[in-house]
Amino acid sequence: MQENNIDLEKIRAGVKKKIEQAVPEANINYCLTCGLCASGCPATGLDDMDPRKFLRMLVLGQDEEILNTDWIYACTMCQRCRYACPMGIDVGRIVYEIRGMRPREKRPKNLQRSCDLQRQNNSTGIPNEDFVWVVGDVLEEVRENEPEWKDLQAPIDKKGAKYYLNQNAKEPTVEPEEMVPLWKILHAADIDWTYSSEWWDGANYCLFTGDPGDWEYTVRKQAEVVDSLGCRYYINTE
Amino acid sequence: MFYATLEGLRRFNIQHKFEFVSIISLYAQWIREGRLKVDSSWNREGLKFTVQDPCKLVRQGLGDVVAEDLRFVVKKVAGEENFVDVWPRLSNNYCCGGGGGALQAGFVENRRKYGKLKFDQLAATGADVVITPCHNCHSQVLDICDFYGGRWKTTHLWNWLANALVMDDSATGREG
Amino acid sequence: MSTPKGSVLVVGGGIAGVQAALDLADSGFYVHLVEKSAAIGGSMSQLDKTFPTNDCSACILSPKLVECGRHLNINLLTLSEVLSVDGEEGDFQVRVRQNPRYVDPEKCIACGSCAEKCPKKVPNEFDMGLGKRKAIYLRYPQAVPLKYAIDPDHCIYLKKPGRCGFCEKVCPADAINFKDQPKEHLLNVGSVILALGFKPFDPSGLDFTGYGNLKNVVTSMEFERLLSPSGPCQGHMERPSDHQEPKKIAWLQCVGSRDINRACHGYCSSVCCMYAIKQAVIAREHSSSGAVDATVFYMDMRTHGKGFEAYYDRAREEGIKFHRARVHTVSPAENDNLKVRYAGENGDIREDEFDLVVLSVGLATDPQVIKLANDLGIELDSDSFARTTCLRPVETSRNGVFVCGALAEPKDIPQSVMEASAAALEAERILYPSRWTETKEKHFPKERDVHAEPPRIGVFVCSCGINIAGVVDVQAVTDYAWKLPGVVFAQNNLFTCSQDTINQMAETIKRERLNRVVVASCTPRTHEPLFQETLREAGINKYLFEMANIRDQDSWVHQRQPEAATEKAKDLVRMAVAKVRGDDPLPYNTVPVIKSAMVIGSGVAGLTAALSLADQGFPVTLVERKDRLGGHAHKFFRTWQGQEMQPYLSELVSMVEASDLIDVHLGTTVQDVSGSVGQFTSILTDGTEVKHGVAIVAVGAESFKPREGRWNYLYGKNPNVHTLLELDQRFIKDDPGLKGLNQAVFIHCVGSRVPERPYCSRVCCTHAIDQALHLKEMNPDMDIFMLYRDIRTYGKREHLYQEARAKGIIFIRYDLENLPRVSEENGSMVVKVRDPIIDASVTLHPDLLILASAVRPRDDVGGLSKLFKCAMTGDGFLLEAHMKLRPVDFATDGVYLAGLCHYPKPVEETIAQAKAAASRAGLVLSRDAVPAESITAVVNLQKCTGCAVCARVCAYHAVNMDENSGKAQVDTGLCKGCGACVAGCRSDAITLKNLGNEQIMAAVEAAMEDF
Amino acid sequence: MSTVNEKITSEIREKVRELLASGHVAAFLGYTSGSVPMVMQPLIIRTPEDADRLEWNSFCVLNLANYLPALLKSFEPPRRPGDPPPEGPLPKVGVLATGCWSRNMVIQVQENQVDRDRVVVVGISSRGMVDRKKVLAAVGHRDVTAVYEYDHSLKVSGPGYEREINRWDVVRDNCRTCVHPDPVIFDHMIGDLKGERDVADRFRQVEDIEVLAPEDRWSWFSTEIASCIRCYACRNACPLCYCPTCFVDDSRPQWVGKSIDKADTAIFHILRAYHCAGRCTDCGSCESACPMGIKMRILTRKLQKDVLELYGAEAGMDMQSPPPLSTYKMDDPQDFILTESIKGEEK
Amino acid sequence: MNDISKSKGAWEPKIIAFLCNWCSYAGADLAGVSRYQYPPSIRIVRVPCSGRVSPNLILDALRSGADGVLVSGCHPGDCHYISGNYYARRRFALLKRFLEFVGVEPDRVNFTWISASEGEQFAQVATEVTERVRKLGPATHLLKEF
Repeated sequence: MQENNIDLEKIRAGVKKKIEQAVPEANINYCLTCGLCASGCPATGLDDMDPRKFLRMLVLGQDEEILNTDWIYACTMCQRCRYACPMGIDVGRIVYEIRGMRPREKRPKNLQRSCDLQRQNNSTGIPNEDFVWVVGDVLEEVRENEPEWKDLQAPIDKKGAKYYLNQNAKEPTVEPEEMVPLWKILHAADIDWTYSSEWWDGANYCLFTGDPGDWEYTVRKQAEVVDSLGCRYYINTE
Repeated sequence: MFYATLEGLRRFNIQHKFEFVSIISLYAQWIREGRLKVDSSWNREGLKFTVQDPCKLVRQGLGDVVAEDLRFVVKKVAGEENFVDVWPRLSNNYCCGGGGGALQAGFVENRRKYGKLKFDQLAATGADVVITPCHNCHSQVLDICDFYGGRWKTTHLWNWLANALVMDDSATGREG
Repeated sequence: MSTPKGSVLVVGGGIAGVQAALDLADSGFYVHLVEKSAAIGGSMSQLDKTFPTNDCSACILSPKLVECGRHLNINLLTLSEVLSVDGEEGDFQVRVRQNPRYVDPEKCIACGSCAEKCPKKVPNEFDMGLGKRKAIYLRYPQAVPLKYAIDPDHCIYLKKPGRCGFCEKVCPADAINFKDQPKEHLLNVGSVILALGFKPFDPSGLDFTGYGNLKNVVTSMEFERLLSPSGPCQGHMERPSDHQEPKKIAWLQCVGSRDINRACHGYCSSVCCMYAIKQAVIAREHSSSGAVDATVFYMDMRTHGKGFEAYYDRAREEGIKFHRARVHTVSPAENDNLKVRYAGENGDIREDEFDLVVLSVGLATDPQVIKLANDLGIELDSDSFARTTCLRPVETSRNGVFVCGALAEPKDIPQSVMEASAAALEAERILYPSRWTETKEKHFPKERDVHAEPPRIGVFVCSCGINIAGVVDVQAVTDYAWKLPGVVFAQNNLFTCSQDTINQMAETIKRERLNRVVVASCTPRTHEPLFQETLREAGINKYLFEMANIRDQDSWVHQRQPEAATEKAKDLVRMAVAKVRGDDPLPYNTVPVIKSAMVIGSGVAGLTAALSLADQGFPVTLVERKDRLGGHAHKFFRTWQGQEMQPYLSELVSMVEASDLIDVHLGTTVQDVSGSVGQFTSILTDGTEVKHGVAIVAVGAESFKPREGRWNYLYGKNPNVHTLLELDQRFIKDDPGLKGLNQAVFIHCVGSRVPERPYCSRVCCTHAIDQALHLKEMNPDMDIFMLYRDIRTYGKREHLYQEARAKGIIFIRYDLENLPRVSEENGSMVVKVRDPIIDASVTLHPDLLILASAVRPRDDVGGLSKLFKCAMTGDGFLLEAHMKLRPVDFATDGVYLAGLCHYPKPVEETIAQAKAAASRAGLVLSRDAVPAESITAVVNLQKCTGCAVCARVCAYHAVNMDENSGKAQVDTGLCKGCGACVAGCRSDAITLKNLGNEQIMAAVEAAMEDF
Repeated sequence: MSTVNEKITSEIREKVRELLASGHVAAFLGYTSGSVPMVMQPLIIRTPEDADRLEWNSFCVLNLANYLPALLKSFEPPRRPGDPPPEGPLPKVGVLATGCWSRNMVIQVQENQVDRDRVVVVGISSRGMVDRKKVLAAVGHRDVTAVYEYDHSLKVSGPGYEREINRWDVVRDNCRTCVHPDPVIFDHMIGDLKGERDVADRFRQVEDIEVLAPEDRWSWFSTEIASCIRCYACRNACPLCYCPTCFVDDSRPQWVGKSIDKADTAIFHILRAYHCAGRCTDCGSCESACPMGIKMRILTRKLQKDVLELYGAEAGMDMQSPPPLSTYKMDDPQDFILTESIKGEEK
Repeated sequence: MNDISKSKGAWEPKIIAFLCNWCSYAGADLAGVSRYQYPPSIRIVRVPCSGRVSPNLILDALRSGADGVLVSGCHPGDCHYISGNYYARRRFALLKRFLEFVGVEPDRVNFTWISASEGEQFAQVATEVTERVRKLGPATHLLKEF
């Protein structure tokens, strides 16, 4: 193994400071290097990194390595480390911030693309009209083929519905029939619900690119839609 | 992803009038209230079920309560005796490895290595069916099952729930 | 203030409360001891063994509890709680509610028939719920008072009168009283001492530990019970799932401690590292094969107390594994085993499987105690411990109310005992004018004259739970004892020291008209006084007694040879019987007390001790080797809580100087000491002869100066390399040279925990971190690196460590194989150290290098220890009488110790220990006379030739030649009973009472008879 | 020309006569010849006239210190226990003392058996006393009817023979190896002080046994004491043995049995010798007194050697030095301590 | 009894140990507390101080049938009675040499210093002395034939 020598005339730790400014409760300094996170993290060992090492490098100002490691994409920001960390250090959050520090062009392409699409509407990029059409089409098919479900509903933009339901874009895009069981359940429970024809996607990849602006924008849009429909509950399906 | 909206609303202080809820909580609530009637008698073969606790919903979302709701629903649907739990579980469960954009980010080898823990954990249950109430989890669990040679079926909850529904007239509005 | 009350309320019957009660009751105050459970003993009574001596906890505690239970001046109020405390210092009105026991303690003989018949089984809280007890129960076998109690929450009769009631039917003593009612006591006391202890942290909320879900995950307190002979598996160490003996056990440290996330306890619980090691050591002993594989998972190993590091070293040598890793999750494995995944320091993931996982749970304050503290107006800190300060370590926020033990901070037993004595001292300081005003006196029955009687010997053979009976066939030994000449009674007991057995023994002595008693049990060193008092209570002289040590020197050392151990036990009993046959009744001698003290050393410890005694009206001679008072404290900047030392020290010094009762001798040391407790005569180097009743040794310690060798690190070579105290001196002077620094490096453990000085210096981690924080305050932009081996900021000091990290001070761990390297390059210092986490060499460029060097014992301690006949540890510190329960006493009566000459300790502990020493000294000074040796030399004038060998060899000048007869005579007041004269006498003309040649020979011959 | 001993005898008589005549002493303890050749008897005289009965020669083998305490006591009024000591000065007695006897007197003073102020010591530097048994051996154990002593030889005669023997050849072993012939305390000196004798191999006899294997030493010891009849003549002749109840006679406790059990006999000899440790001056009385010819002196000699080696002390050399077993030094040798020797080995 | 035990193949030595109360006896207790195991051949007689042990007692032990004797006190300087062990040291030094002189095997009679904190050392000493005596076989020289 190559001898790694760190010369600390003065610790800059710019990345750490930046995170601390953005997230005062990040508590990076609190790390006791106890290794709990490393032992509980499935990403430990990937790219020769683990959460503790990652924090340690931040603390010792190894900014270049931190900014360049792809381990930030091995970490799923699942926060299992934070769950049991005695100091409650949120590596997921720190990773989020560092993902955000990457220039867009250097972020994983597909991930960034999912977010970019999301910003426009939904993560798969299918047009809203297509979504509306697919729902109607599938519903019709069920009503026709399954007599016992002839009254099945899949309302869209139904103002005043009690429940708003979002929809992961995967189904309308690649396996539309997978939407049906849920409609049936809602129907069986006699639920007054609706989809929206805009910002209907249940997933949100902007959480993963590290860009708060994108994330905020997409959530805000969702919220506006739900409130404009006047629904009392926003059901997330996952 | 539950957390994306939940945390997004919170972190960016987005004003809203609705209440943000999980479909899993509602399933459990509706079953408890009798709005949904389910019957596990379909599972004569005794298919064993286990679950994946989605991080975004459980640990980062509503916590053990929703994870227990998930189990409640699965037990109702598949039969109490046909449920095998995992360890670690609930809020302490492992991430499947598909989250955080991992499925999109493209580091496939890392993603699968990451998922090995999840695979081992699920395989250890001997379950025939793994319920993944999240799309990311679903894709990842499906992939690692395939990649590492698992024998279970990876599915969403709704299929089984819909399948186990006991329909009566009042609930479905169905005729005769 | 008008004359204060002469009584004190002690709340809490654990070891701290018991110690405080005993100190007070023995020095002239009446004590009300309030305990909420049915018996005193507290957490210590639940422990199996105690570190670092591996003493059986119940065994060492039991005599104190019994003493407390029998003390004439302690009013024991069990099942009681304090409702309110009104009034003020010197005159408090206390309301206490005593809940009904439903068993008349006057009548209960603790025969156990009631519990045997009681149909209601409930989880036994004493066993942490692992075992069951009945609704009528004894808290534990050696409970004091040894009286049954009915648990009203579970008693069938009390829930529904008319049903059950079996206990009432079977009780032979008619002791059951279902109509028992709560009583309210109104007490008028001068002071209140809170010793409410702790509650073990409940890890149920920490799902990742598996506790509550995985059967074989237990807490450390549960494990104590699993180890304990009085526990749910009679000490056979079974794991819960299948009652099999675990072969592979893991301990997870810091569960509920040093965790601000899930446990919300940022503090360190201080004791868990040691108890985990102890449990690992004991588990190996307990196992039938002796081959328990034990692993401890820890963050920092905190073995910071006296003898702790050596204990840790030994545990490692014995093969106990230590992994520096906190474990995220405990997972189930086959056969209810447990899987533990952990990360090596370099990030390597390893997995291991265990039969049992023990969670080393921390100490926390019981919510009920929090409520009580609020009710009483006692301030608690953010961790819910009683708020005290370093300079007033046992004082609460309310005047006249003191605190000791774990209520103020998590701490170990000796520290709790010290504080208990210190709290007693504070009460005595207020109440001393009323000493002996509310106390009663003990009267023993007149002793039967047994001179003319042939020996009627009773032999009591103890099982000590399974401590003895697990190896020795105690029944065979008892049967054998019956056959020995002179023996008219023999009996086997489960715990001979339990109060019921003691009472029964007294009855047996009377009934059988025994005139000699032998107890075959543990060691006379701890239990002889207890049994001897029983003889007195039964109306015979206490010296008609012998013990056969069939535990410490038999069952415990021949664990795998039960037959040989049984034969040895018989031999030991036979020897004791042979010896006791020759025992005569002896007089109870006393020595008058000179009511003044000598305090040696005038550091904080000495000054505090001197003032504490002078405040109670006792004159003190204060001897200081240097030409000014104050000792090392002059060099000390501030406590870890931030109180500055210099103003405090000046205040202490001026109080001492102003005191009429303190006679200060500067530039003086003690040259010679003669006499003994009550009657010391010391010669000082200034020629003064001092007569004093007690002495307190508080001569401090030294800071190790790493001038040479391995730990030098440019010390003495570069002007910017300092020890901690040297940096403190710069702080005191507010040295402007400390401003504008760029980088500082601290190296911990310089000369501590190394082969030549294997102990931990206890204070340096906290001190260094506090200094780093101070530097950081002065220079916010400065980089500070702490190069450490284990951070040992025990107790609340952990917050300081956290604060330091929060402020960006960087901690890098090193070990002895990878020492930091310090060099000078172009006139500036360069420090290289390896960071084990990223496995990289880190190069630092400090302009200040601070060496947290060891606290080392002073070289002249040896001389002093010889003057006072005190022992020393291998490390060169003074050795107290008992590491656990007599932390400020020397084995030599009337001599006490305090401060750093005992072991390195921070100022708050020094102050507490000095006060404790003063309290212990008060036990002697408050009396006109103290008991003296009864086993003294006696001269046979017919045989004496007057040759005076005896007088020549007597170290106490107790033997001299009678001018008239020319023969030897013994001053029994001076004689200590050592027997040097006896061995020196060729004519067999001087002998020791009850230790004559004939008796020893009888024992020797008995040993050989049937070997 | 008279012999040295004749000169000494006449000087003794003169000095003693003077002491008694002046009333300086009430009695004098010396020697006179008995009816058997080579056996001198201690003699107490009380009048100046009896001075001429005193004699001095090479056969004064019994240590006069042994008789001194009783003689002193005989001048004290009878006392019961608890009675105060007699008032006023008590009579003094005079005594002859060679090197070893005087050293025994020092010990007697240290051990409160003799009041130095009541004793007038007339010192004689010893030339070494003759061992009767050696003389007998030299003449082949024939009857001896007369012995005439010259300065350096003895003329031994008996029925049908007369033989001259070199005196030094038959001097007792203890005297041959004695380095302190001069009295260490005296009030009057007969003849001159001779100074310390230079003796090579002082402890040769002891060393010869020390080099044997343990079993050979035991064999030597058990053989040597095998003939012991437990008559205690050795003990009775010893000025150090003055206990009212000797351990051999004690029944509570019974240290040794009264019979001639070999273990008991061994323990008797071991303890008797041990009781003399640090006190024995090697006066040879014990051996001289033994009717069975047991060489028990070598036992005390061994102890003497060890006390000297270990503690640099010799018994009774100095009134001020405490007896070696009643004192200690911090750094006394302790190689024999097992824990120390183990430590030593580790190093 | 002795003859029987000696005739057996598994002869076990019997050793009398005179231990001072303050150090060595406490050390022996500590051995127990620490569960250091040693052979069951030692019978401990508690005496106040090693200075209490006279040569008579040691001889008596041998006379009574002990195969070995151990006397143990506080380390020099640690005597609870100031100087008892110093006197004892002189007495024992002479006695040991003397007994060896008359043919008692050197390992029969042993002296040690063991402090109250030396539990392990006590067990070692007990083991060591037992082994040494075992090698010598039964003691007969000073054994009283009753």
